[in-house]
Amino acid sequence: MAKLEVDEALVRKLAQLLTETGLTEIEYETGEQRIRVNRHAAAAPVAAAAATAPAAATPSAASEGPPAGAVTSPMVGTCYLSSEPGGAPFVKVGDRVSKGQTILIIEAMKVMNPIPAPTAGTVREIAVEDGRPVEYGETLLVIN
Amino acid sequence: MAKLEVDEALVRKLAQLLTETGLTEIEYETGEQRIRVNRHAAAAPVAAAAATAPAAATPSAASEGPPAGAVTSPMVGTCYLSSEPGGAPFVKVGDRVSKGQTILIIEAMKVMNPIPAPTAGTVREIAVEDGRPVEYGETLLVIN
Amino acid sequence: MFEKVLIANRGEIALRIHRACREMGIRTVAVHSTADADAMHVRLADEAVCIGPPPSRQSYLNVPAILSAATIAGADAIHPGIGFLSENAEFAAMVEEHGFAFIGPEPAHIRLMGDKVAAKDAARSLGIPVVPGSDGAIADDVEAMDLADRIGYPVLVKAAAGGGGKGMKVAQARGEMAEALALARAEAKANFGNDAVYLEKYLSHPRHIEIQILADAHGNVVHLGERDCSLQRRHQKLLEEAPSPALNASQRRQIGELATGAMRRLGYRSAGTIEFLYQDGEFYFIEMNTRLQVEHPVSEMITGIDLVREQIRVATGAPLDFRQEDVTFTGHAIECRINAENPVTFAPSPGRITDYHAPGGLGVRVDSALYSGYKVPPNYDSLIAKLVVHGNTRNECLMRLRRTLEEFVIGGVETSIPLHRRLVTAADFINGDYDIRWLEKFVQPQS
Amino acid sequence: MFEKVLIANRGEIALRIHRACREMGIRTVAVHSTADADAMHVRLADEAVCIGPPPSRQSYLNVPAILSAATIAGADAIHPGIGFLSENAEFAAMVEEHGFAFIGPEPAHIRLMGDKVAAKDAARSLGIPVVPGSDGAIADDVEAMDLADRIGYPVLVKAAAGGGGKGMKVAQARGEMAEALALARAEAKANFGNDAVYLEKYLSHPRHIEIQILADAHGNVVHLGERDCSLQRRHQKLLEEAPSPALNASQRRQIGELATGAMRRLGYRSAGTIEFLYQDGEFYFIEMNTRLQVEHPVSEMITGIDLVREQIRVATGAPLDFRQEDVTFTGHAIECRINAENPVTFAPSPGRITDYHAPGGLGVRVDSALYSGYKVPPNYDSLIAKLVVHGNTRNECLMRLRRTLEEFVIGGVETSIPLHRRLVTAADFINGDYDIRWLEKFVQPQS
Repeated sequence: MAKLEVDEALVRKLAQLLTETGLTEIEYETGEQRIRVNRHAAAAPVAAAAATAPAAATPSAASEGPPAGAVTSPMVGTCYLSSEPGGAPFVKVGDRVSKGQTILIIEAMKVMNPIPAPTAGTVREIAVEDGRPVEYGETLLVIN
Repeated sequence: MAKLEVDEALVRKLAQLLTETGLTEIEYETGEQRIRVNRHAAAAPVAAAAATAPAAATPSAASEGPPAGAVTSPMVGTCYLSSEPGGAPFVKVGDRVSKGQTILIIEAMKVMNPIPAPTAGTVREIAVEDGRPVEYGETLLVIN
Repeated sequence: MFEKVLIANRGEIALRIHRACREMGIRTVAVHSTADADAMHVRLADEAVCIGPPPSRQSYLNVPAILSAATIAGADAIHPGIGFLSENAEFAAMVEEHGFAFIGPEPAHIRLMGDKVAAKDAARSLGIPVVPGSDGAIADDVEAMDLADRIGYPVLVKAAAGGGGKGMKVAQARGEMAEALALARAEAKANFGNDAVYLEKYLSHPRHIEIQILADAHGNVVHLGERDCSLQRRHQKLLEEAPSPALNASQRRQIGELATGAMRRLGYRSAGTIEFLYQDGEFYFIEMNTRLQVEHPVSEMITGIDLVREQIRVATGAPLDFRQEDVTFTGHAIECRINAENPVTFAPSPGRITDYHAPGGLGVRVDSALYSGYKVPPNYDSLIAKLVVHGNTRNECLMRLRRTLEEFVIGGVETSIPLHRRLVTAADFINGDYDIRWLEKFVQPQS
Repeated sequence: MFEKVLIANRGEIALRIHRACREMGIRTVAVHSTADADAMHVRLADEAVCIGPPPSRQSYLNVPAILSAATIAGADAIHPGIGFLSENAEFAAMVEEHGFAFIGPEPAHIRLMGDKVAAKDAARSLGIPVVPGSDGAIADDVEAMDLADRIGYPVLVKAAAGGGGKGMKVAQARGEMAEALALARAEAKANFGNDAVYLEKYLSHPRHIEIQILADAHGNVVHLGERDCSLQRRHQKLLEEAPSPALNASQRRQIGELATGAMRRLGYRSAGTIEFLYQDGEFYFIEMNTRLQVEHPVSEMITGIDLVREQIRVATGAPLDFRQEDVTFTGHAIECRINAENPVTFAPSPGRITDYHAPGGLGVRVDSALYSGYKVPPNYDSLIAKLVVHGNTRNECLMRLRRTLEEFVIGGVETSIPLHRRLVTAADFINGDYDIRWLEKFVQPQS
């Protein structure tokens, strides 16, 4: 296996966040990377960054609800923000969208699935990047 | 191994005691018998009356302190309330005792060890029976 | 060797597969429903992908989602585990079409053994004994009686269109045949509108004995002996042991050679299990499972062979690195399936695990994805732990099993542990004297 | 067979003995200090007797209290475990005088091996090789050089009254002898007021290899092969493995036969371990432990023999029911000693266990008396768990060990798990290339 590289600055930043917010744990996962910092038990087990042993009764981020107005992914796949590579994005932050308007595309098993806006509103945030994989239930963007 | 006989009435009685007193656990041990009732976890494991599996964070009775004025056994052995079989007991409930007066005898390794009263006072309770084994730390009698 | 394996399953078997991968230096991808975001295999895997909501159809049975997850994670191979898509020939084919290795048999063999009639025909043509009987509906009483004489009494008259025990009659001797045929036909007519019946040898007290097969893509086939899975309730196995208390070494070798010969002729690859009914020294084919079985650990415990590792190895195209003569059988192993259910009513009992403490020590193996604080979701199978115990003799194994059942603590949900504690003190079980109907009687509430 | 055994110990080894008893149908009596009222073996035992306050001297070393407890509980036999009274010949003798069986060797053999000088003499007379050297103080330089020529360089000049490394000098060749002798004599004089020195062969890179012995009261002696316990820090073993990466089958048989022959001549009974330094193909006796060892599970894992069960059986007077040729060695086993201590500073870390989750699966054994909510008392040894892993090969065993160390969760106290995780990825360890000094360097803080 490849040599593990640890982003020290990121660890320090999250450690400070724990202090500032009074949280006991922060877990963060993107693509193949996952980091979990915890100030709960003195000897919290961390075998490797990617192989975190189960800690009792600490629900991961995935089990918490998405923010209000979030549009979540209805499937696993690859997310595209425009209809062709390099093309104009379907929506940008600040755009007004109408209900049913295509806001992005998710490719799954070589099929392009247009994702419609569930409600009319203003795009407050785009939570995904073009060409990046998305999981089921992952927040794609926020409209309100 | 001998067949296990469960005293159902005793179990019911302890169960009721739990309810009345608001306790979560009662453990009771005399000689070779031990019973533990627990209303903490829904599925508290009881393999056999005498082989209670460890339940998380439920301290047994042994780790709680003895009552005020209790004289506890300084050794393991067999307890005798009189100096000879059938003889008059050293003390009875209600007796006044003076400090240093022998209150009972504990036989350990064929040696008779007189146990003196640690303080002067009145015998409120005799917690052991003549000829019965006692553990270290077990309450022998209560003086105040 | 594979770099990265996607585990298309959940629970203890997903953890089992993860463990085998880790021990081979293979990275793992867990896929999970939203209900399993906190599952142990998800936490331990190198990567995790949420593939859908709790219902299995939308997650663990969702083929496009699983294949998309494999694509975006860049997996080389997919292990289907047990249940879910593990015996779905179309899934296996799609996995291969999408360029992933399927850790299991060829789709054609999954398909063949998934069709009960075709499987029985295949078994017969491969030389595996099946329950003797009429090949189809019988024409008349004379044909029926002649056939019954040949296969031997007792025989079972069964409605051809039947099911659920309706239109089924046993004839103990020739004299009972006319009545059995008449009654079965009448019930068949009344229940299914069709009075066609067929004959089968009736097994009054069979055991369920199955042979573990392991085969590579180069024609090498070995067996790891048998498992006795007769302790069943409503066709759900509760406790399995190996070797069977009913077989001796020569019977073991005989049925093992028969099974490996048949699989060699079939060209089978990967792990598989041939299930038999066994009575009075004879084996009768029931079905073949073209996947890992829940009870595979008992075979691992007596042979020292890691079945999941071997599944993965042969899926890479590697040949088995041992032959039948290298497989040795040591001691005795028993597995208890511990379910989250009431041990008397068998009502499911999902919920949060308040205490979890597995037994340890010599000869003890626990396969479980539970941990203190884990919430057993209500959406899936109730199997939460497998307690597997090994001993040098069956008696040592039984004593160890009793000891470990005393030590096992699972709080917060009801479990089958109390039933297992009762079972291991039952004289018939201790004597190995049980058949496939024994447990149903044992679990019946005492009146 | 005994009806009831008193376990005169605590912690994981008390639980280990309890388990063996339960599996033999023997009732158990736990004795414990007030600090251990909630210990797992106390909770699981058939009976428990509190024998004193936390200090060991007043409880686990309190002979009258333990014998009184055995009397009032009506025990047949006492198992002393490891440490505490297990190598106290007077205790063993008193146990027998009071009419209980002592589950261990004869008191005379405990006494003999407890005296380091007598033990070395006994070993020599039993034909066990010892480190060659002068039998006592050497008279002059000429005698010293003649002797050094005979035993071979390098040699160690040691203060006869010495200790703690003072008055110790190594001479690599004859030319260095005069200076080494002079310096050692001067240091000896300065430190101990006595300039007598003696000579010993110097071992620059020895391994610690020990042979597990099992003997009955009828002259039957077998060995269960060796354990390599070279990974030590301040004479505390951290990880043990069997077989040793340094021995081959013929060396194993040779030292095994030598050890069993010696024990047969001695008339030894019960389990015992002969410890050697091993270098360049030669074994040198260090000492014999007349008791069970912490690392006994690795021998159990490769032989399938339950050492505690056998100790109990031979204590009843039963003969061993297997011979040397019945002992087979299968695969490889490694034990990690998990201590409640800081993995860098080695400062003890007692306290309440907030989370406890032991790894499971194939080939994994955990011997631990921990549970969630248990409080590790500050009064005793810091060993809290033993992770023992078996694999068909050393490499498989190492991969499994790495996997299980990832899964092991002990929260609330600091443990040596992070050190073990680091150790299993160290190239020297993976290659089996280590001696008794290797670990000291490995654990030194990187500068």
